[in-house]
Amino acid sequence: MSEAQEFEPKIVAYVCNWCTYLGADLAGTARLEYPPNVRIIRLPCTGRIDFNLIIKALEVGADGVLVSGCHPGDCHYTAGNYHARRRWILFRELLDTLGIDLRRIEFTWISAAEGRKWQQVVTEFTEQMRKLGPYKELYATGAFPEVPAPETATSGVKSFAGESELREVCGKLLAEGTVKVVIGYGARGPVVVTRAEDADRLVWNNRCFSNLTAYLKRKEIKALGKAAVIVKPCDEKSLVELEKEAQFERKDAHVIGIACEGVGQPKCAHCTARTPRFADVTLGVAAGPEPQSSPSPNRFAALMAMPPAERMAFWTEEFNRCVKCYACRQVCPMCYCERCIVDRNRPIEIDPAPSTKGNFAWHIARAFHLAGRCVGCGECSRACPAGIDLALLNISLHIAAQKNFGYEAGADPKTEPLIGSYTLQDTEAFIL
Amino acid sequence: MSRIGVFTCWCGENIARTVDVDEVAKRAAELPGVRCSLNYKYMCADPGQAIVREKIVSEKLDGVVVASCSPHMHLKTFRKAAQAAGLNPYLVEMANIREQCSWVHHDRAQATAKAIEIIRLAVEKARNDAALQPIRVPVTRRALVIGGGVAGIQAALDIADAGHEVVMVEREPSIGGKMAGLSETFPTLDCSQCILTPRMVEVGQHPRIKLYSYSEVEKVEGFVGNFKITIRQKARYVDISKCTGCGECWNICPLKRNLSEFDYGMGMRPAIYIPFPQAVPARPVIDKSQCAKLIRNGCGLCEKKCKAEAINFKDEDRFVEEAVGAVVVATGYKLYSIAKSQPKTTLSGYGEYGYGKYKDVIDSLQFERLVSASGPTGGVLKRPSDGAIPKSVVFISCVGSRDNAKGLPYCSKICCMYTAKHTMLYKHKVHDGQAHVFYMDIRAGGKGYEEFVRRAIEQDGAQYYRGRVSKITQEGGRLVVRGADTLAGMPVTIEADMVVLAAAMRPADGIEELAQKLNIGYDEFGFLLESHPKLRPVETNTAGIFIAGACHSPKDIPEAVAQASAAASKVQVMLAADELTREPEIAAINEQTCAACFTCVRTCPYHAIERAELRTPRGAFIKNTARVNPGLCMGCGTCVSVCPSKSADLLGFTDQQVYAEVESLA
Amino acid sequence: MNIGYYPGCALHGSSNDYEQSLRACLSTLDVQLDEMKDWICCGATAAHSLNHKLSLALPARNLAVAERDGFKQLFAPCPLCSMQLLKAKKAVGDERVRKELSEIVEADVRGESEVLNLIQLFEKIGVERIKSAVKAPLKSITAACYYGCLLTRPPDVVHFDDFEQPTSMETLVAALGAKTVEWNYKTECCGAGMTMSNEQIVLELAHKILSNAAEHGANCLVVACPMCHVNLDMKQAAVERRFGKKLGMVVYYLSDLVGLALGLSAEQLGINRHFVTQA
Amino acid sequence: MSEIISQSALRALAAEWIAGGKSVAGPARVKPDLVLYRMLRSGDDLLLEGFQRPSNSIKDFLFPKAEKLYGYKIRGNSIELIENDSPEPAQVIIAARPCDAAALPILDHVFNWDFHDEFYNRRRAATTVVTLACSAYDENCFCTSVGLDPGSERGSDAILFELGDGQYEVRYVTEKGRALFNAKTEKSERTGKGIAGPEKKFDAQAVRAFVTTHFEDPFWNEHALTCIGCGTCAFSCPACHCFDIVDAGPAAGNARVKTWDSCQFSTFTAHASGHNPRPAQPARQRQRILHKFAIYPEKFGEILCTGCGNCTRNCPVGLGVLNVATEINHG
Repeated sequence: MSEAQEFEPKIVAYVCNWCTYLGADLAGTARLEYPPNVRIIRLPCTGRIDFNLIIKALEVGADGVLVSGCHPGDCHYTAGNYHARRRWILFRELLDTLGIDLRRIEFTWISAAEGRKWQQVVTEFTEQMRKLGPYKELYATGAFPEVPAPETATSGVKSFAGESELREVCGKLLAEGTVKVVIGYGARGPVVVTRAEDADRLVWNNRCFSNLTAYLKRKEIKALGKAAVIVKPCDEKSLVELEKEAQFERKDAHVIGIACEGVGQPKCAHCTARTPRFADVTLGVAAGPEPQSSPSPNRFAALMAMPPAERMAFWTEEFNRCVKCYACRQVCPMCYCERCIVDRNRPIEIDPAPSTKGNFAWHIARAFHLAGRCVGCGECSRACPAGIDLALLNISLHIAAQKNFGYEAGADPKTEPLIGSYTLQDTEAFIL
Repeated sequence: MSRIGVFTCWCGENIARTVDVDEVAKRAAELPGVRCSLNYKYMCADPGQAIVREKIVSEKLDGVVVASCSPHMHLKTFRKAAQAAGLNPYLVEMANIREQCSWVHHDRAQATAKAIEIIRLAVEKARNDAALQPIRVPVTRRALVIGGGVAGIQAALDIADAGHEVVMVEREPSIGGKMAGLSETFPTLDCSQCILTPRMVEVGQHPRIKLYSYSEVEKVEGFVGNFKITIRQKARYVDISKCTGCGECWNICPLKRNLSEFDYGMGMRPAIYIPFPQAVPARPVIDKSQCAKLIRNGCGLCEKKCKAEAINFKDEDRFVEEAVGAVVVATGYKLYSIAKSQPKTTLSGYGEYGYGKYKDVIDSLQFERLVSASGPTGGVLKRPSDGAIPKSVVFISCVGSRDNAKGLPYCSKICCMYTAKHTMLYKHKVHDGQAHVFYMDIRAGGKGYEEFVRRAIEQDGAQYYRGRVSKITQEGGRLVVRGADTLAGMPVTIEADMVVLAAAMRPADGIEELAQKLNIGYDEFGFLLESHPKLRPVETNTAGIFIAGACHSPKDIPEAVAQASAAASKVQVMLAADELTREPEIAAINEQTCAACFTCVRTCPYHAIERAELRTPRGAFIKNTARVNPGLCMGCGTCVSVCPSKSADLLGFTDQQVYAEVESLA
Repeated sequence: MNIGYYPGCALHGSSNDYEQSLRACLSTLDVQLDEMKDWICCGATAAHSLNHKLSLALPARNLAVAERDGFKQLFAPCPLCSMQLLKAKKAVGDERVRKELSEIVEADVRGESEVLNLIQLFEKIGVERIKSAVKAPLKSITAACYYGCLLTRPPDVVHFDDFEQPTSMETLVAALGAKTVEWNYKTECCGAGMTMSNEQIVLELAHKILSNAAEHGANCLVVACPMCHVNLDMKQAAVERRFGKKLGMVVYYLSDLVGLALGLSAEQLGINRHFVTQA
Repeated sequence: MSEIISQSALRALAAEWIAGGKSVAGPARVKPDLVLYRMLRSGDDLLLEGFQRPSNSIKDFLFPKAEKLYGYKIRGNSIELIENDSPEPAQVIIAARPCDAAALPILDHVFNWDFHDEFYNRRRAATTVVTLACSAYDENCFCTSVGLDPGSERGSDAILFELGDGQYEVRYVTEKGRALFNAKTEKSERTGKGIAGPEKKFDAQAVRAFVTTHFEDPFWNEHALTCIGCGTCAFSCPACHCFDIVDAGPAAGNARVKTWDSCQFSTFTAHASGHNPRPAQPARQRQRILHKFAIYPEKFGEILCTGCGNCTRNCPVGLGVLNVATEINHG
């Protein structure tokens, strides 16, 4: 028999207990035969189906993954499927960016009365997987497709307007005791200033890369008392999302916003926020008019123009360089978990070793945890010693959040955060 | 978990025909953690269960996997059996090798191989099961009934008679609801107040019913078994503990010309009043918008006259808290208003019938008052404009109901019946009067209903026209009703002295706000959502909250009372024990690692997760955390998949178990 | 301000008094009517009884011509015309129908110009502005405002006032200092075109309208439609003969009352050309 | 007499090694502004021109970031171990920087002072290191401050000195080095010489004196608070050798894997009880300097740092040994 006949696709199906599982039972009572390749894993609700379960299924060699639950409106728990749908829409866009073959992951609504639909979905899906053959392209290496690298315009140190004013303001704040500590930029990198006379260690120039809001989560800095934090307009957006997630209260910090003339990072080429909007104090003078739209960088378009298998090869190559130093996690203001998902060992959801699978799973988890939360400060890409273009993953989800839900992280303090809310009209073209 | 027993069932030959059960039992024995593996013809039958119980003891099993039918069929059966043998029931899992294997895969080799794989998944899950104890939630063995209509009264009496304390909250000065205002009730034409007032008195005097009249539910906190209800007692300006109900005050009150709400504007009442003679409690209320003393510090005659010194003009709204274990919502209905703009909705009234401009075009409840013996006209039917006795009355059905243009597509179910009743009452009161009824379809499905309508037509001569009324105009002091008679195929014009509109039933005002306070669902018309139309018609999706009467959907008195008793029985089941046990397969949050982002709090469909603080035993603050309320959590697990730090987990479907299952496929 | 003007067949023909009244009244409010060139019949109620597409094509062509000549707004004093134009405007919302009509009328129909009836025109001028311009408040007038059947119907095409109990004319008439009455036949049909083919029906309907108005204390009627004026004014004598009772109900055009309140004389407004000129 | 080799000959030789089945590692330009040591795909892949210190180190090829110790299979109730005794292919590291090669003796000591790490030793024996002396340096280099220089031969088997016109002098340090080039060089009079190297940035002894006596000094809170606790410095450092052992689970073939660990991670010193002796970054930064300039020297007599500057070069927040040590000296 040719290789295709012998190949029996392995299919994992995550189904909700109240609708699709009963639908499958109904197919049984009605004796509706279908191929035996599917392995059903029963969960109380589609809301319980965690995105990493789909990746784990691929890791253990599944050729196809089925995710199915109650039709919108039928959920036994009223809203589990609405939450799931919103996450599936976003997660699918991330998978596509990574070059994962979307034909191998099927999302469907199957009610307890649709035994026939279960039979039909499983039969057709198995047939399609048999035609596609084993998922060889997953983590394939050998090809080295080119995606234009992000350009950084590094030049000599150039001070910006507002530097002296900044030192004055911070010195006064410390002297008067309005704040106990100023988190700012120093000659070689961020500095934490607690004495008024040290205020002149603060600088404001085109090398002030860090997103200083990442320091607000640190216990040892909170212990110093009320802090003033210096934010570029792009970093400031992180405070909006942090406030929505109860990590930061406006009254706990004195936000000093500084108009920015660009720090030469890739994000600066399409910067959409030259002047701060939420700061308590605003210093400096923005250079040039506030640009209107933020065209996604051409390298994202170049990546998405490639066929999925080539994108997969590109990401496998990029992730293979990851050493799991977690700099991308530690610089990110939105990564404030005491114990990160990778530090959990019962169960080991993400392989802690910097192996191909472990790196892929880690970067998927990190990117997806930032869906609708990453404000595009670009620090993860800059901090990565292996030069992985992590910003591309965040841009993919940034566009997905905008395109599907009109949501932009850090734009509006009043809107509900993207994850954890849903609307009845969330688009679902791809769900059968 | 290394001592698991795998019990493969033949299910007669439902499984054995296509799955080689011996091969399965043999291969299952080799699975990691499996201690013993056997197969039997009928595992769910007594002998089968006996084998499981025996093996649990003899092999000291700490986990059981029954490979047979769907967990929806017999998971409970085998968990009970295991419990009987001393094994924690939540260490039992099922491998569905019938509906999802033997019945759908006919190739014996493939079916057998798949059955083994299904069992492997179940064993992996069982190996990572944890012994769980049912959640014990203390129950306050008291119930709250919101609404004092016939449904509320019935529910309160049933619960109180079962020995539980009941708190009843009624918004109006007296209980009785809409039924108290009716004249006679179909199909028996027995006097509404004669059958209702004794039950009202029973409520008033029942030792275990605490009645808060002229009060509203302000706030609802807590969860099933442990609700804390804040009740707003509206300022009555009369101290009901002192007042004896002698009536001196409302007789002396000079301001008699106020429209009576109870009579729907058909009669008048003084500024200090009881809504109707048989009111329970028979204690008056002062309407602060009409009382001269309260408006401009004049009059005050009632205070001087009251020997019991019960009048207190400085009265204010007071708030009271009541702890209850269950809530029955019986807030009843109101009629669709034909006025131009409907309060707080996009519904538009009936311009064709003059938007309520013509005095003699009234709705069905107003007609009930006019024909009621205790009504404003003492039971003599006098039309509102000039008090004349109407010789020709037109009754129009489906006003607002079954009318998409007006926004209420549903049928209000009882109008056909009370319209027939109205024609009978009219005939009995005005022998030479002629009733005309415009209807679309007659809906008389209840016991004795059809016969009742036939009697109204054949014996009492009501003239029924199958057709709608296009317009009512006032010409020469008479109302000209233009309609159609589709059976005769021609238009009909009737000159009538009075027109009665059978307006649609809508839920009482403020139902949305109350539903939001109780966190229960309501449909686009405001009717409360039952948990399941057929299986759980009187429960809602929030544990411990039940519904009865017209607030759920339009219904007549027999149905409302039946539903009230049903809700009461559900409450009695809940309050039977001082503890409520709930399935322990609910969420649990690791409060050390929780990052307190509260995404789970926003996501939980049941508001079962709250913001909390982790403190040392001596109370020192450690960190913020999310905390699951075991009383409210229904175990959907949505919080588990949105939790970035993986601190939330779902007992019974923990990450450890689910990942073990999928990783066993490696 | 000047405004596109679509007279329709009646205004030049049998109801020229209405046009005279309009021109006189509007010019005092310095509103110029620029009549559309090359307008054709709007089809009125007759067209769609013959052929639905015809009843769309006729007004569609008028819309195309108006767009070609740059009329952003089109005042159609006769409700039959305004309803037809609005019906065509709504129909071209469907791309398929728009293409088809454009082929028939051999011009691109986009249906962008705004269509106004007389009351809407006065509202655009501003009820407050008219009120302040009143020189002779109409103290002796107790008017029954008669809308007829097409000014407010069909509701999903014309979107004007409340189609069962309209009140916009009452507001305007009250602003002129006159009194108005609550009566029942505001939106009942006057028989319209039946005036030719079956006069008896018109007499019966007109009788109901006129006597109901009188019964509710009105001493005159106000209309904003040439067809209604014909059936209620010209036929009033026949109604009186048929039902043997004296009515003497003066039937004003709305522009007549506005004109009178602005100080114009009956002759200037053409009121003298009506059949019933005093109570 | 000296031996020289042209750049093209060197590339040809590398290609020959690759064709010969050796795994050849060397610096390559991965992205416009990123140079890393990696397995070379061809001779041309080898980056020789200009000076850009790779931001990783050659430790990747001797003490890899993830090394499978052994696998296991679960059979019924028993577990079967699968040894990882796959033979190590011969390996050549070409054009390594002296500060990289100088770290190898340090790793040799660590992996053999009481427990002989056979995996490491096997790989080390199969490896030949050819160093390229530096002809330039950047602001982060400080090999001279820790007793090394751009031409240091320490740890390498052979060393190349740039002669400027695309020619390199080859000096053999060990027999293995000589055998590698097996007469692919030409005789010549010309000899290259390492440049002087950057002036001393700090006094290592003074740093050692400070850290051993200022354990509780506010200096650490002052200057190390901005450390974000990532593993970049440890993982890009040629000398850092801490490792963790993790179970990779069934999806990765049930392997027990040795991976790099960093003293900057909170999990590095977290106790099962939840207590953490070094709860915050200042303590962890202090520990890194203490280990490199005091604890390791006290035990092995040499500084645990070769001055490559990678920790400061890669640190997202501008710390690293160079900046902290200079701060200690001038503070």
